[in-house]
Order: sequence, then C-alpha cells, then structure tokens
Amino acid sequence: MNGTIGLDSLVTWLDAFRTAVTEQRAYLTELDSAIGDADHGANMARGMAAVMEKLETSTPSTADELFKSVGMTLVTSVGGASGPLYGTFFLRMGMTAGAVAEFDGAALAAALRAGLDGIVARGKAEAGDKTMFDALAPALDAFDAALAGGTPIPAAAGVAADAAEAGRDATEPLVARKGRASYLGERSAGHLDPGSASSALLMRTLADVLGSS
Amino acid sequence: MNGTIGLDSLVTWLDAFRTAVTEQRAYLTELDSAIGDADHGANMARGMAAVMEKLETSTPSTADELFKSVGMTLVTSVGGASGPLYGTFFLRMGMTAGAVAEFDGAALAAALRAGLDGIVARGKAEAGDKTMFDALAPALDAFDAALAGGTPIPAAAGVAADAAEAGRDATEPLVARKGRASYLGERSAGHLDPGSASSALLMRTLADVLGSS
Amino acid sequence: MKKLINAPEAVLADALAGVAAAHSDLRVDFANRIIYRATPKADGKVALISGGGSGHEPLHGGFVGTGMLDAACAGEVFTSPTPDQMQEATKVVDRGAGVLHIVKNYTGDVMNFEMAGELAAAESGVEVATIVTNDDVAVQDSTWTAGRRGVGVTVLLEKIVGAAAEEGRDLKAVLALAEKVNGSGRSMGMALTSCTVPAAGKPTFDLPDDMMEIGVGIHGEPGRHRVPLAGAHEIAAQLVEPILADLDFTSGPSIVMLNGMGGSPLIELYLMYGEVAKLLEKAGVKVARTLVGNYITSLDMAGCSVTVLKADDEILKLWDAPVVTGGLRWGA
Amino acid sequence: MKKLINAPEAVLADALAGVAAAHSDLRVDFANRIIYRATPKADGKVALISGGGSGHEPLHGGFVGTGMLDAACAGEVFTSPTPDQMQEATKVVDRGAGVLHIVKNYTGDVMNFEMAGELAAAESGVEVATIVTNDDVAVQDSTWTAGRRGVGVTVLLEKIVGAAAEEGRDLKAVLALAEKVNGSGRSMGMALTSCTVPAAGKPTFDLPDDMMEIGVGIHGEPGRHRVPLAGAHEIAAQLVEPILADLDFTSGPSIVMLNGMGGSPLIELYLMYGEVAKLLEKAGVKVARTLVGNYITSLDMAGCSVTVLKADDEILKLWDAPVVTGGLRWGA
Ligand SMILES: Nc1ncnc2c1ncn2[C@@H]1O[C@H](COP(=O)(O)OP(=O)(O)O)[C@@H](O)[C@H]1O
Ligand SMILES: Nc1ncnc2c1ncn2[C@@H]1O[C@H](COP(=O)(O)OP(=O)(O)O)[C@@H](O)[C@H]1O
Ligand SMILES: [Mg+2]
Ligand SMILES: [Mg+2]
Ligand SMILES: [Mg+2]
Ligand SMILES: [Mg+2]
Repeated sequence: MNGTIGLDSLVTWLDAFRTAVTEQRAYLTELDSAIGDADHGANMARGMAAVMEKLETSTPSTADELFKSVGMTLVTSVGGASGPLYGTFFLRMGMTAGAVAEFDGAALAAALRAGLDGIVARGKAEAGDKTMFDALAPALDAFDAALAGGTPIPAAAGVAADAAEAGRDATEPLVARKGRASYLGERSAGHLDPGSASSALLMRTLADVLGSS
Repeated sequence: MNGTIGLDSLVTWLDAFRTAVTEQRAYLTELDSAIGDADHGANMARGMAAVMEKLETSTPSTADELFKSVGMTLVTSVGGASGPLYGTFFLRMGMTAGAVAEFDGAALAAALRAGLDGIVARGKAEAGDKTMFDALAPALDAFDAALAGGTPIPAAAGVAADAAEAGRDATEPLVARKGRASYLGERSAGHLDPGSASSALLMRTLADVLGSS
Repeated sequence: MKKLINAPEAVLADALAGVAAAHSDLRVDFANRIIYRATPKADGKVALISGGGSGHEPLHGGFVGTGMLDAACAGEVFTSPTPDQMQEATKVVDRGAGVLHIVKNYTGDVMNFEMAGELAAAESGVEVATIVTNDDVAVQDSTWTAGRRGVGVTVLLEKIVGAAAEEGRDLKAVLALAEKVNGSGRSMGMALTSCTVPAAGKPTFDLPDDMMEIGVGIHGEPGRHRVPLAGAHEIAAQLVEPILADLDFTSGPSIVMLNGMGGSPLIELYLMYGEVAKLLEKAGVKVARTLVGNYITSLDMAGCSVTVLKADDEILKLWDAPVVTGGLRWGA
Repeated sequence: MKKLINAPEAVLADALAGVAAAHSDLRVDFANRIIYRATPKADGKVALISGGGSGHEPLHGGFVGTGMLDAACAGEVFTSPTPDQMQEATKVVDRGAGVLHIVKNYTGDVMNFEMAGELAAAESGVEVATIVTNDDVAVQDSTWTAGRRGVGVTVLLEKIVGAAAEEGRDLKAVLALAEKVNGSGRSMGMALTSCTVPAAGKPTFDLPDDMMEIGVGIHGEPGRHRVPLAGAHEIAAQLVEPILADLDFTSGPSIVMLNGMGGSPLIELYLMYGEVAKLLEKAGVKVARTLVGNYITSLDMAGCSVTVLKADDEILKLWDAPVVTGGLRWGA
C-alpha cells in the first residue's frame, strides 16, 4: 500500500470490524456480564450488521458520506451507551474527512482524532474511567507519534492497535467511573471493560486491513 | 398386654404416629412431590403436632372424647385431602367407640372399621384407586381375620401393619383414579401413594405400641 | 431454596401481615386466616367466598373487594384451607341472602368446603350454594376420577359472578350464572420449570433444560406430558388446540386470559399472548376482552396457561362492571 | 435458557405484537417500536414519553394510557432505544404544548434521549423538556461518575406527573413537578438470583445458593455487595435503612412501592411489604399509599426493591387521579 487509503479499504475495514465483533460477540457479552448488563456483544454485532447491510444498498462515493451513513446507522440501530458513542465517533470522522475519496495518513489521523473527541463530547469520559476511551486514546496518540516519526501508515496502524490492546488490558484493575460498570464501585476492578475490548478490535482490524492491502 | 387397651395406650399410639410422620416428613413429601404437590409430609407433621398439643392441655377420659378431639384437630389444622380424610377417620372412630375408657380387640377393630368407612364416605375411594384406602383396607381385613382366628391383639396388630405396608407397596404400579395423582394419568404409575405411606405408619405405630405395652 | 421469607412455617402468617399493611380496604382475621372487605356489602345481597391453598396469588385474597369476593380463606401453601375457616367466613359475610362458595375442583378443597357447608348450615342456618370449577382440559374428565382441576376460569368466574352478586341477584340466580360461566370456560397450562414449596425446600420436580411440562395445574405438580422444549408459537399451539377441541368458541365473543405461573416475566407473557391471539383468530374465535399477567399462579414456576371463556352480552356487561381489588381493578 | 420466546432476536417484535393484540386502547408502531395511546390526548396538553431497554415490563409500555404516558419507546432487552425512536414519538405525541422526556439515569438512555431532543428541536421545533430520574441509593452519588440509577421512582413519577399533564399544566410546571417528585424519592433493590438476557442465553451472573446481591439495579447487573442469604426481616432492613439514611421521610405522608424484580411470586412480595411496613412505622414514616407487585422488573430475576416517595397533598391528589393503563389502573 502506498501513502493513501481509498474508500474501498475503509469499507473493507468496516467489514472486518463487523466480522470481528460478530465472532467475538460472546466474548464481549461475557465481559459485559461481569460488570454490565450482558448486551455489548449483541449491541455491536447488531449495529455492524446494520451498517454493512446499509452499505450494500447505497455505496457512498466520499468519506464523509460513508462515515455519516455508518454513524447514523449505528445511532439508529444500536441504542445503549455504545450506539451513541460509536455513532458519534463515525459521524465526527465523516465531518472531519470531508468530501474526499481517499485519505493520507494525516487526514486519517485527524478524522480518528475528531471521532474520539466526539466520544468525549458525548460521554465525558476521561483517562482511567474504564471506558472505550482508555483503548482509543492511547491508540490515537501512538498513531500520531508513529506517523510523525515517519512510520508508514500500515505499520503506524499496527502500533496503534498494539496500544489499543495495551489500553484495553490496562482497564482491568481500574474502578469504573463512567457507564454501567461504575454502579459496581470497587467490584468493577479486576475485569476488562467491554467497550475497550470492542475498540481494540476496531483498531486491530484497521491495522489488519491497511497492512494487508 | 392383656385383652384390653386403655386410653393411655391410645395416646401413646397417637404420640408414636406423631413421631413417625415427623421423622418421615421429608420422605412423605418426597413421595408427594413425584405425583402430587409436595406437602403431605408437612400436612401430617403439622396435624399430628396440633393433635398432641391439644392433648397436652385437655386430657379426655373416654375414647369418644379422645378421638373426637383428635379428629376435629386434624380437620381444623391440616387442610388438603388428608385433613378431612384422617379427620373423618378419627371422628368416626370416636363415634363408634362410645364413652368407654378401654377397648377390647373387637371394639378396636369396629372403631377402626368405622374410621375407614368414614374415609370412603368422604372420599369415595375404591380399592386400587391408589389412595390411603389401599393401605388401610387390607390392614383392617387382616386385623379382623387375625382376631377372628384367635390371634392376640398385639400380634393381630402386627399382621395388620404388615398388610398395610404390603398395601402401600402395591400402590406403586397403580394408575391413580382419586386425588391429585389422578391428574398425572399413566404417569402416576411407578410411584408409591403418599397417603398409603402415612397410613402404613399409622398401622405400624399401633402394632408397635400394642406390642410393647 | 432462595425465597423472600423468614421461615417456611411463617410464610402464610407473614404474607397476611403484608396484605393487611398494604390494603386499608381489606381486613385480615389472622387467627382464621381470612381476608375480608373492610366495608361489608349491603344487607340482602348474596356474598361470595372462595379459598384454597396459598401460593396462587393474587388468587384468592387479591380478588376480595367491591365487585368480586367478600372474603377469601387462605390455606397453607398448596394445601386447601380447613372447614372452620370457611365456616367462619360464611357466617361473617352473610348479609341474609346466602353465600356462594367458589371451590376449585381438587379433592382437598372439595372435601374441606363440603364439611364447611355442612357445619355452616347446621350451626348458623346460613344458606350456602357451591360452585366447583373444573376447567382444566389437561385432565381427562371422568366420573371415576377426581375430575378436571379448577384453574383459570376461577378468576373470570369470581369477577363475573361477583358483579352479579353486587347487582343484587339472589343466590339461585348467582349459582346459575356461576354454573354457566364454569361450563363455558376451558384452560390449559404448561411449565418451563418446577416451583419450590417453602416447606419442601426444593423443587417439586426436576425438569431437564431441554424439556417442558404440558398440562400442569397450579400446584407445581408434574404435567400430563413431558415434551422437548419448543418455541412460543409451538407452545401456544399445544395450549390452544386442546381447548378448542373441547368446546366450540366460534359462536360468539370470548374472554381470554394469558396467565403467568409466577416466575415468567411479563414480556414473555405478552409474547405468548401474541401467539395465542394469532391461533385464536385463525380458528375463528373472536376475542372481546383480554387479561395478560399473573392471576392464578404456582409460586415461582416459570410457565403460563391459557383460559378461553365463551361470553355473551350479559357476561361482557358483568365483566366490564366496576371492580376494586388488589388483583383486578377498573371502572372505579 | 428456558423462556417463552421464539428466538432471542425476535423477542421484542413478538412481545409488541402481543401488546397490540391485547390492548385495543393502544396503538403499536412496529417499525419504530413505539407504543402509543390509540386516542391521543387533547390539543394544548403537555405530552409525556418515556422509553428504555425492554425487560422491565410493565415499565414503560404498560404505563401508556390516560393519566400516565402518551407513548413509550422500547429498546432491545436492557438496551436503551435509539434517538430516532424518541424523535418520532416526540413528533407524534406533541399536541402543541411540548413534550416531557422521562429518562432513567443510565449513560445509554441519557445519551440517546439527548440526541433525540437535539434532533426533535432542530427538525420539528417541538419543545422538549427532560427529567432524568436517579433515585437508587445503592449507587454513591457523585458528579465524577455516571451518578445514581433511575429505578422505582420512575414508575411513581410517570403516574403523578402524567396526572398533572392530563390536568392541563404547562411544560414548565410539569417539569418542575417531575423534578420535585424525583428529588423526593429513593429506592434500593436486591436479588436472590440473576436474570437471563435472551441474547446472552445464560444468567448474567452466578450467585451461590447461600448468597444474595444487595444494591442491584434492573439490568441483571451484579449489585453493590454480595452478602449471605438472610431472612425477609433482615433483607427489609438492608433495603429500608439506606433509603431512610439518605432522606428524611418523617415530615409528611409517603407513597411506598414494594416492587418485584420479575421472578419472585406475589406471596413473597406481600411478605416483604409486611416487613418493610414494620420498619417504616418504627422509623416514624407514615405510609399514605402503597403499591405491591411487579412494576419495574429485571426479566426473570428473583428479588425485590423498595421505593419511598415523600408526598404532600398535591402529590397524593395526583396519585389518586384516574389512570387507565395496562400496569396501573384506577378511578376510571
Ligand atoms: N461515558 C462514557 N464514555 C465512554 N464510553 C462509555 C461511557 N459509558 C459507557 N461507555 C462504554 O460503553 C460500554 C458499554 O456498552 P454497551 O454494553 O453496549 O451499552 P450499555 O452500557 O448501555 O449496556 C462500556 O464498556 C464502556 O466502554
Ligand atoms: N378421594 C380420596 N380418598 C382417599 N384418599 C385420598 C383421596 N384423595 C386423596 N387421598 C389421599 O390423600 C393423599 C394426599 O394427601 P395430601 O398431600 O396431604 O393432600 P393434597 O392432595 O390435598 O395435597 C393421597 O396420597 C391419597 O392417599
Ligand atoms: Mg451493556
Ligand atoms: Mg399433597
Ligand atoms: Mg396439597
Ligand atoms: Mg445495555
């Protein structure tokens, strides 16, 4: 792959994410059973199935159309906390991307960053609250740093995915301060946050798709 | 023991029956779980506890008073099918016994027979319906026959208890036609009838008490 | 056994204390374990009492109040009350016009009510009439056996006949109506799980994860058949078909109850009602009134039953009449 | 998993079909999964909508009707509905006087309703006010966390504020009342067992036979503490004490709800209410109105919650006002 990422790669990414959350559905629900309400796997699988179904009937020609469609579909098909959060993430990615048909590294990084900012605007999560933020924030920091250091996009995405997984694992000892897990107080410690696990899948599938294309 | 049975022996019998149904409470309930509603042990234990409590506060001086008190206490403390049935059994025993302070064999046999007739009058059970009748009827027949053959009362009571237990065991293959177990149709076969089991205890405790006094 | 109780022996007394605390329009006689209306009905009206083992709530205590029962006698869990309870209730509720005893057809209930009727008539001269409900099509009917169980129709009957008594009909008319309602209704139940009787401490029967009981009553007793677990649509068919095979419901309007056994959540009961409604429509049964919820239960058993009652203008009018009880309330 | 369902994915759609079949005074929008009153309220009156994940029935769909909600949006089981549902409901129920959104405080519910409010205001210009209920004392309150969950008070609020809207109060007054009610109520819940989410197929958590969860919400989530199983009296104390410690209820009358989680039979709920009533009396709380039953549930979870609401003459009058819904009905 060269320095740009086309719409088809982005769709492939979304499809890979769909496959990942569908395959990991029971695992995500298991994590949500321990400190939540046992629906995160079902929520993500339902949402990404709806996204891919939507993309089959309408093929957007620009990144903003694509991500706006993904975001709206998630918002209107998922519900719960993850629906508005992932929905806002993609809606903001689209707004930032603009009417382009391909990304360079900087543009992708900016779009992802805008997505994360959207999650924070919606959910007010901070570092260490034990949410998807704790996987996404270090991932995007690592992505930015790698690109700034001249690492090619595929490798930078791999670094970002590693950081997301490290961030996910680091949620284990945390006491949740946001979302449903916060009701458990101290009992939330000792479990991975389900949203950080789905976010790690989001970053890993991005790395996989960029790396293999 | 000689040829007569005093009130104290009868009270000892009732106390022994109380002890038996209390100790066998779980077993009787287990039998009732299989083909009924899982309360026969509780019902009999509650009823006989009430009976002995009543007898502690008022000591009847004749057999009719004694059995009338036992019958009314069972009627008003047990409920279910077994309450009216065992209650009627003792009420009729009392009516037949009359204002006596002791029984000979024939009088005891007549009283028991009247009790059984009371059960039939109340519940319309026939032989083979898979009820307490199937333990009591052969027991009283055997008692009558033994007495008629000159067997002393204690031994005759032992023969009756044996017959009650055989009658109880013979309920196992039967398809119930009376009581709750009849709702199971063919599925009631293969289980002992709980009421026949408590009736077998009634006859066995009688034999024990008469034999040892 | 996991239950919100203090001790198995204390369940009934403690639950009655809760009823007394929760309902100022009811009066509880704790010694006799009877739930009365706090304000008795007017002189000259027929009174209705019912009673049965506990564990079927809201039946019967939850149906005491204006437009339904005058009193309910509570037995131990799954054990019919004793004759002295019914005798006492009969004496207390009689307003000089006689008392209808509503009895579910179980050997114990029938015998205890029978003794109560004998005692009441002999001692206080109160005129007693008795209706024995027997609507459960899971049980093959026969004069040689205990006959069909009384289940869901009892709820509908207490409402409809209660309204007629409130109107001032005499005992003969009230009894005739009760017989008409009982004869016009059929029920069928099923269970996904057993229930646990507090005094027994463990489930009455074991039911593997992939099996269900068809044809259960309301006492946690095993059903008529044990069959593989099926979807709601198939379960509905197994409940509706024997009902429709037993009585023709296509000639007029019907009242339908989708009743929960106590442990099934309301979302599942509505789901089941949706399946039942489809089957009834297909069979040409016109549903005029519906109840969905827990009305005659079997402790914590998961499962449901269906009751269909042939109605007519009279029955619908009585059904719609005001009722103010813990378990059913409308029109006032 | 033993449930009266056809398939986990179809639970919500099938249950809505049952609601539509059972209640002719409701209208179901299947595409948007919204339950409306069949007859909308009069022009110029404030409308109330609520919504949330399914599995809490009768909440919220069972509270749609005269005197309570105008519409309820149903999400997947335990998953809040999506903004487009609430936006659609808002547009449909608005009678020109604005719409109150009743939201239980959960991150998902709050965010989805927030997006709905933004969309409704932007697109159709309907004035929307929002009350977020947060009465669960099991959760330590803090601006740094998600805050307290909205539980039992939601039921009482929908009734009381629904009556005020029916009277014709304007949106500002309706919102102020909603805030007053929410601020005056506290709840605490417990579970004997987990529930099973259909899509998950197995219990959300394992609870040994000799343990119970104190401080559970209504999503089968584990509670705040796991403690040894205790008797009803002790359980009542563990529910009532944190409520009374959080707010003074002795200055006037209270409305008390003893709510079942879905899997506990009514006899146990009454028994629990008896224990709760004793503790409240001892603490000087005067109970003016009572609800005992399943009102805000957690599928098939066994357990209960207690809600205490400080009332006054206004609130009691609104409480007693007529209500005609599947889940609460009186006065009409
Ligand atoms: N305020 C928040 N900000 C960011 N992420 C959050 C927030 N609240 C919850 N989350 C994420 O959402 C995940 C739960 O999603 P999901 O189970 O689908 O929704 P719900 O909690 O409504 O059932 C959590 O694991 C957490 O990562
Ligand atoms: N009609 C009847 N005649 C004689 N005995 C009967 C009859 N019906 C039931 N029984 C006896 O009663 C027993 C059940 O008693 P119990 O469990 O205490 O009452 P219930 O069936 O009301 O729960 C049965 O096992 C049977 O022996
Ligand atoms: Mg969740
Ligand atoms: Mg029994
Ligand atoms: Mg019984
Ligand atoms: Mg959820």
